[in-house]
Amino acid sequence: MPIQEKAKILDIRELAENHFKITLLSKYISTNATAGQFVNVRISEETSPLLRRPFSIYNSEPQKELIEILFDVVGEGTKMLSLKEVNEELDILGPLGTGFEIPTDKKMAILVGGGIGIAPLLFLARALKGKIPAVYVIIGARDKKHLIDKKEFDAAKCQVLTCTDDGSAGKKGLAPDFMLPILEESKSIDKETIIYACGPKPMLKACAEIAEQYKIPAQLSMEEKMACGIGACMGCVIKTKSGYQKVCEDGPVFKAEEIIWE
Amino acid sequence: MPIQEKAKILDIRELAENHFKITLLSKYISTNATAGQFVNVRISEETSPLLRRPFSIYNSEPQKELIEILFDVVGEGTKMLSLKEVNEELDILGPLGTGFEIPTDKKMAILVGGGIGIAPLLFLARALKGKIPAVYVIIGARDKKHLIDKKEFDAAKCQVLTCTDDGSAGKKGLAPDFMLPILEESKSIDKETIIYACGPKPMLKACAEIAEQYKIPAQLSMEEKMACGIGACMGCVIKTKSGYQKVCEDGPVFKAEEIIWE
Amino acid sequence: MAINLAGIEMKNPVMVASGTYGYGKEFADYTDLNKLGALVTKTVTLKAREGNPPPRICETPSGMLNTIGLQNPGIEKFLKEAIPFLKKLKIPVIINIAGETIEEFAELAKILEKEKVVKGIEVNVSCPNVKSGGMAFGCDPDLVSKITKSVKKAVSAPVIVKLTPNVTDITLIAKAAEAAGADAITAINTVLGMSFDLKTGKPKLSRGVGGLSGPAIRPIAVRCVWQIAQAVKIPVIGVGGIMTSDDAKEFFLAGAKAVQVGTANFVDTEAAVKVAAGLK
Amino acid sequence: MAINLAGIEMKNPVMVASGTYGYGKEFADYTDLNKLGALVTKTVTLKAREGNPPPRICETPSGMLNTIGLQNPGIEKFLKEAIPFLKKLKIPVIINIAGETIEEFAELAKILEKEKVVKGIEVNVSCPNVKSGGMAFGCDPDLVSKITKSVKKAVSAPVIVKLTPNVTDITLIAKAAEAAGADAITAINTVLGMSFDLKTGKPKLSRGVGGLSGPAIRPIAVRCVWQIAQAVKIPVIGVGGIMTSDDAKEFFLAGAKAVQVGTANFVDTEAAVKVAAGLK
Ligand SMILES: Cc1cc2nc3c(=O)[nH]c(=O)nc-3n(C[C@H](O)[C@H](O)[C@H](O)COP(=O)(O)OP(=O)(O)OC[C@H]3O[C@@H](n4cnc5c(N)ncnc54)[C@H](O)[C@@H]3O)c2cc1C
Ligand SMILES: Cc1cc2nc3c(=O)[nH]c(=O)nc-3n(C[C@H](O)[C@H](O)[C@H](O)COP(=O)(O)OP(=O)(O)OC[C@H]3O[C@@H](n4cnc5c(N)ncnc54)[C@H](O)[C@@H]3O)c2cc1C
Ligand SMILES: Cc1cc2nc3c(=O)[nH]c(=O)nc-3n(C[C@H](O)[C@H](O)[C@H](O)COP(=O)(O)O)c2cc1C
Ligand SMILES: Cc1cc2nc3c(=O)[nH]c(=O)nc-3n(C[C@H](O)[C@H](O)[C@H](O)COP(=O)(O)O)c2cc1C
Ligand code: FES
Ligand code: FES
Repeated sequence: MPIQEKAKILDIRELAENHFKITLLSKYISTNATAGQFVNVRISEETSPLLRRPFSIYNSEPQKELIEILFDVVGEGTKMLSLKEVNEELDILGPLGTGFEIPTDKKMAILVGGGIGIAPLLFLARALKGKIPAVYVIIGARDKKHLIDKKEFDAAKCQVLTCTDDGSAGKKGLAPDFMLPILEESKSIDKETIIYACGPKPMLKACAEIAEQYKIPAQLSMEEKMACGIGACMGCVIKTKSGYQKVCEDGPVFKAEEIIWE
Repeated sequence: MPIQEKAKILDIRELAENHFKITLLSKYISTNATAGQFVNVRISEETSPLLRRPFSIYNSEPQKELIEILFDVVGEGTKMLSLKEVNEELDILGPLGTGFEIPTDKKMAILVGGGIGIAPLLFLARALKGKIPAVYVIIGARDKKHLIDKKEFDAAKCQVLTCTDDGSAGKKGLAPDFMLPILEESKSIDKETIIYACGPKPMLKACAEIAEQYKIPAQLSMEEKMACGIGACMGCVIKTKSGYQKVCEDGPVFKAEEIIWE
Repeated sequence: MAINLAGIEMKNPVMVASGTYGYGKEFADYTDLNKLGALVTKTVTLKAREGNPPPRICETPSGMLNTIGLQNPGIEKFLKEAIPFLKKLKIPVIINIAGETIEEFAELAKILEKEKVVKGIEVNVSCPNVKSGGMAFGCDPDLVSKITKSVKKAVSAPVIVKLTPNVTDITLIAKAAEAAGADAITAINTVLGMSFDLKTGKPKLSRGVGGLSGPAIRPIAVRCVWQIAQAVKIPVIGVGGIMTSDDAKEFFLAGAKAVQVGTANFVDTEAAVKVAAGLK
Repeated sequence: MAINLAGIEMKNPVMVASGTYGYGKEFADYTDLNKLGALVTKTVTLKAREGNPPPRICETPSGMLNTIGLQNPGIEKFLKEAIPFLKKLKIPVIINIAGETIEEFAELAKILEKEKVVKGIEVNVSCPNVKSGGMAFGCDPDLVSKITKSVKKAVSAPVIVKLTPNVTDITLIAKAAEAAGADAITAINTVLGMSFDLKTGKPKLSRGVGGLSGPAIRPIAVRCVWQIAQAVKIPVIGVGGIMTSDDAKEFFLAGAKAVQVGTANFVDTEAAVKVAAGLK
C-alpha cells in the first residue's frame, strides 16, 4: 500500500552535469518498495509546476530508512527539484506501481539502461543478488558526459559494460546491440535468460525485438505523462495487447510481448 | 528615467515577525531615487506569482550604492520574497513614480506612518533634513508586535511618537489623532506646516480630513493593485478631481485635496 | 457545514469532481472517503469505451490538459466492479453519466434507477454529440433540455446537469436545464485548450485539443458559477481549479451551494478532504 | 524572420498586444521599440472614456484579470498626443479601435485613414455592444461582418479583426470576418473571468467580471488559433499568454503567421523584444 508523506532530504548532489541524486528519509517506502517501483514527487507548493513528477526508486535501504532517486534536469520541474536543499521536506507518494518480477528459474539476467533509464536498475541489480547467478548490466548514453557511473553496479557484483552513441566513453554503439554478444557467448539463449530494460522508447523497442527474436522474456519499464500516479485519472496509458493499460498502476514495468509499439 | 535591472541582495533580515528588510545593490536607483518613489520587484521566474510586486524605497544610500525595502509578509509573493537569500539577484524596475514634494517654505513637517506605511517615510525624513527645521514622525501600528523600530528616525533627528491601536506600546490610539496636539502646540497651524502620510486608506483619509480642517497641505502615498508599474496598463488608477490617475506614474504620492474618497 | 443539496444530504458541501477520483477506491489508501460531502464517480457510458490514444495529458501553466476520452468499462461492468465498493461508503454517491445519443442518457438513467446506492445522477453533457457531428451536447440549450427531461423521467434521484464553459452564454444553457427539471447544476467542465510539443512539432495530446483544468481556469469557473447563480433558482455546484478551502470560498461567494475538487486530487491525495476540513 | 502580414511589412512576426503597451512611449525607456515587428496601440474610441472604477486588476494563478474599461482620451486627443511619437518609429504601427456602435467603428476608421503612420487597423470587437444590451459584438457573426465591412470601406490599410474567445464556435466568427473582407485575424482577446476577495466578500474587480490574460490562457489561445487557422485563409495573429519565444513557437505550430505579446510586458519590460530575438 503506497502512502503520501513528507520525506526529509538527507542529501542532494550533482553527480554529473544536470544529473542529480537525492537521498530521502522514508522508513515506510524503503521498507515496502520493490525494484521498478517509483515515487511521485510534488515539486512546489505553488500552482506552477502543478503536477507531481514521477521518479524511479534508484536505491532503497530499509536499514538506513532511506531511498534514493536519480534524475536529469530536463524541464522546469526537475530544475526546481535540483535546487532543493538538505533538510527540506519533499512531499512524495510511494511506493507506486508494479515493479520488476524476479523469476526463480533463471540463470542469467541482462539489464539494459539507456541514459537516466539506469535509475531503477541498480535497485533491481541488488534485488537479483542470490536469485539469478549471472547479472550483466549494459549502461548506455549519448556521450561520455551523460554516461552514468558504473561503480554501484560493480559493487553489486554485476558484470558491467558501458557504451556511448558516439564512442566518447565505453564501447561505441547503442545499448541493445551489446546484448547479442552476451547472449551468444553465454549460449543460454533460452528460457534461462531474462532481459530487463529501462530507457528511451526506441531502445526499449530494440530490446523487445531482440527478446522476441531470441524468445526470451523481457520486462520493460515504460514512461508516459502522469497526472495522479495512482490509477485514478487514466492519463498515463500505453497501448497493450489487453487494451490501454496504466503505466502508473499496471506498470511501469510491462512484459515486452504485451506492448503494442506505434 | 527608471530602469529594469538585476540587483544583488546584500542583506535580508527579519526585523520582527513577518516583517523583513532587504538591502539591494543598485548604483543607478540609489543615485536617482527620490523619497516616495518605489521599485517593482519580480518575485519569481515561474508564472505564478506572475506580476511584479511594488515596494516603496525605504532607504537609499548613493555612496554605498544601495537601496532598502521594508515589507510585511501578507501573501504568496511577499512570502517568497522573504525566502530569498543573500547574493541572489532580484529583477527590479525603478525608481518608479512621483515621490514626495519638498517645499522650501515650510517650518514643520509631520510624517504619519501606519503599519508598513512607514516604509517611504524614513527616506523622506532624511531628505527633509536641512530643508524643514522641525520634523515630527508619528509611527502607528495595530499592536506592539507590529510596531516598527523608531531608531532610524531618531538618528535622522526627528521627534518620534509611537502609538498602537491597543496601547500595547507607545500611546494608545490611531496615528492621525496624535497630529492634533502637535499642530496645536506648535501654533503654526498654517502655511508653514506640511503633512506627509502613508498607510492604510482609513488612516490616509483621516489625515486628509485633518489637513483640510487645518488648511495645511498634505501629501499622501496611495496604494492600488498594479500590473505594469510604469503607466502602460491603466490598472492602478484612483479617483481624483482630475479624473482617474495612475498610482504608479502620477503617484504614488498625491496631494490630499486631489483625492476623491469613496 | 451540513447541507441538503436538492435532496441529497451531505455532511459538508465538498465533493470530488468526476474523472479525477476514479470510482473512489483509488483514493481509499490515502484518505478517509467518508470525510467527503459526496463522491462523484468517473463518467460511465452505456457501452465500454477504450478512451483516446496516449499521450492523454500534459501540463500547462497552473493547469493541465487532458483527453482521456471517457475511458470506462461501460455501465454493466461498472455495476459489478464499482458499486460493491461504493455501497460500503457512508457518504452519498453521485453517478456521472454520458451518452452518445439522447436515448443513451435515458437508458443509463433507467439502469441506475434500480441501484439504491445512487443518491444522485450527474449528467455530463460535455461529451461530443455523435449525431450532430461532434459538437458537445452542452453547447445547445435544446439538446440539454431534451437530455435533462429524459433523464428526469427515468430516475427518482436528483438530477444534476454538468455544463461546459465553452459556450457564448452559459446562462442560456443553465436556464434550459432548469426549465427541463434539473435539480442542480454543476459548473464547469474543462475548458477547450491545446498545446504543442516543440520537439515533435505536433500537439502534445493525441487528439490535438483537450480539456483544461486546474487553478488556471478558476477565474473562468467562478465567473460561470456567478452568472448561473443569478440566472437560475436551483443550486449551483462550483468546480474548477479549487486547491484549498480559500479557493472554495470564492465559489460560495459567487453563489455556489457546494463545490467539487478535481485536479487538486492529483497534486495532493488529501486535497478534497482538506478543503472540507478548511470550511469548518 | 521578416514577414509580410496581409500587406504589412514586418522585420519579425512579433508585435505587442493592444492595451499592454500603452501607446509605445511608456516602454521606450526600457527597450528599443524598433526591434519589434510592429506596435499595436491601446484601443482608442471615438469619444474619451474614463474607464472603470478601481480596483481594475487582480492576480490569478499564472494570470491576471483586468477591467480597465478601455480608458482612453478619445480619437482626437489620441491623434495629438500619441501620433507624433508613433511617427518617429521605424516599425509599422497598427491602431486598435473600438466603437460602441457599428457607425462609430466606421467613423474611427475614416479619421485614421488620413494618418500616414497607420499601417494597419486592428478592430476590437470584444467590447460590449451598447445597442444590443452589453453582449460583445464579437459574439455575433452578423455584427462582426457588418463592422468589418464598414471599416474595410473606410480605410485602405489592412484591417485586422480581433476576436473574443468567449464564444461557442470561434470559427464561425472568424469566417464571418473573412467573408466580410478582413485581411487578418487576431486571436484572442481576454477570457471572461472573475475572482472574489475573501476579506471583503466582494469581487476583486469593481465591475465583478474582467478579462483573464497571461500564461493561464495560453492553451485556450493556442486552441483558438488552431481552429481558426483551419477555417480561414487569411493570416492569423496569435496572442494569449506568450512569455517566451518557445511559447510563441507553439502559436506558429498552431498556424499563426505572427504573434502578439501582452501581459508578459508587465512582467518583463523587454519580453516582446526577447521573444522576437528568440525566434531568430
Ligand atoms: C514511471 C516513471 C519513472 C521515471 N523515472 C525517472 C527517473 O528515475 N529519473 C528521471 O530523471 N526521470 C524519470 N522519469 C521521467 C521524469 O518523470 C521526467 O523527466 C520529469 O517529470 C520531467 O519533469 P520536468 O518538469 O523537468 O520536465 P517538463 O518537460 O517541463 O515536464 C512537463 C510535464 O511533462 C511530464 N514529463 C516530462 N518528461 C516526462 C517523461 N519522460 N515521462 C513522464 N512524464 C514526463 C512532467 O511530469 C510534466 O508533467 C520517469 C518517468 C516515469 C513515468
Ligand atoms: C506604490 C506601492 C508601494 C508599496 N510599498 C510597500 C512597502 O514598502 N512595503 C510593503 O510591505 N508593502 C508595500 N506595498 C504593498 C505591497 O505591494 C503588497 O503588500 C504586495 O504586493 C503583496 O503581495 P503578495 O503577493 O504577498 O500578496 P497577495 O495579496 O497574494 O497579492 C496578490 C496581488 O495583490 C497585489 N497586492 C496585494 N496587496 C497590495 C497592496 N497593498 N497594494 C498593491 N497591490 C497589492 C499584489 O501585487 C498581487 O498582484 C506597496 C504597494 C504600492 C502600490
Ligand atoms: C483527468 C480528468 C478527467 C476528467 N474526467 C471527467 C469525466 O469523466 N466526466 C466529467 O464530467 N468530468 C471530467 N473531468 C472534469 C472535472 O470533473 C472538472 O469538471 C474539471 O476538471 C474542472 O475542475 P478542476 O479544475 O478542479 O479539475 C475530468 C477532469 C480531468 C482533469
Ligand atoms: C491590462 C490589459 C489591457 C488590455 N487592453 C486591451 C485593449 O485596450 N484592446 C484590446 O483589443 N485588447 C486589450 N487587452 C487584451 C490583450 O491585447 C490580449 O489580447 C490579451 O491580454 C491576451 O494576451 P496576453 O495573455 O499576452 O496578455 C488588454 C489586456 C490587458 C491585460
Ligand atoms: S497517472 Fe493517473 S492513472 Fe496513471
Ligand atoms: S500599474 Fe500599469 S498603469 Fe499603473
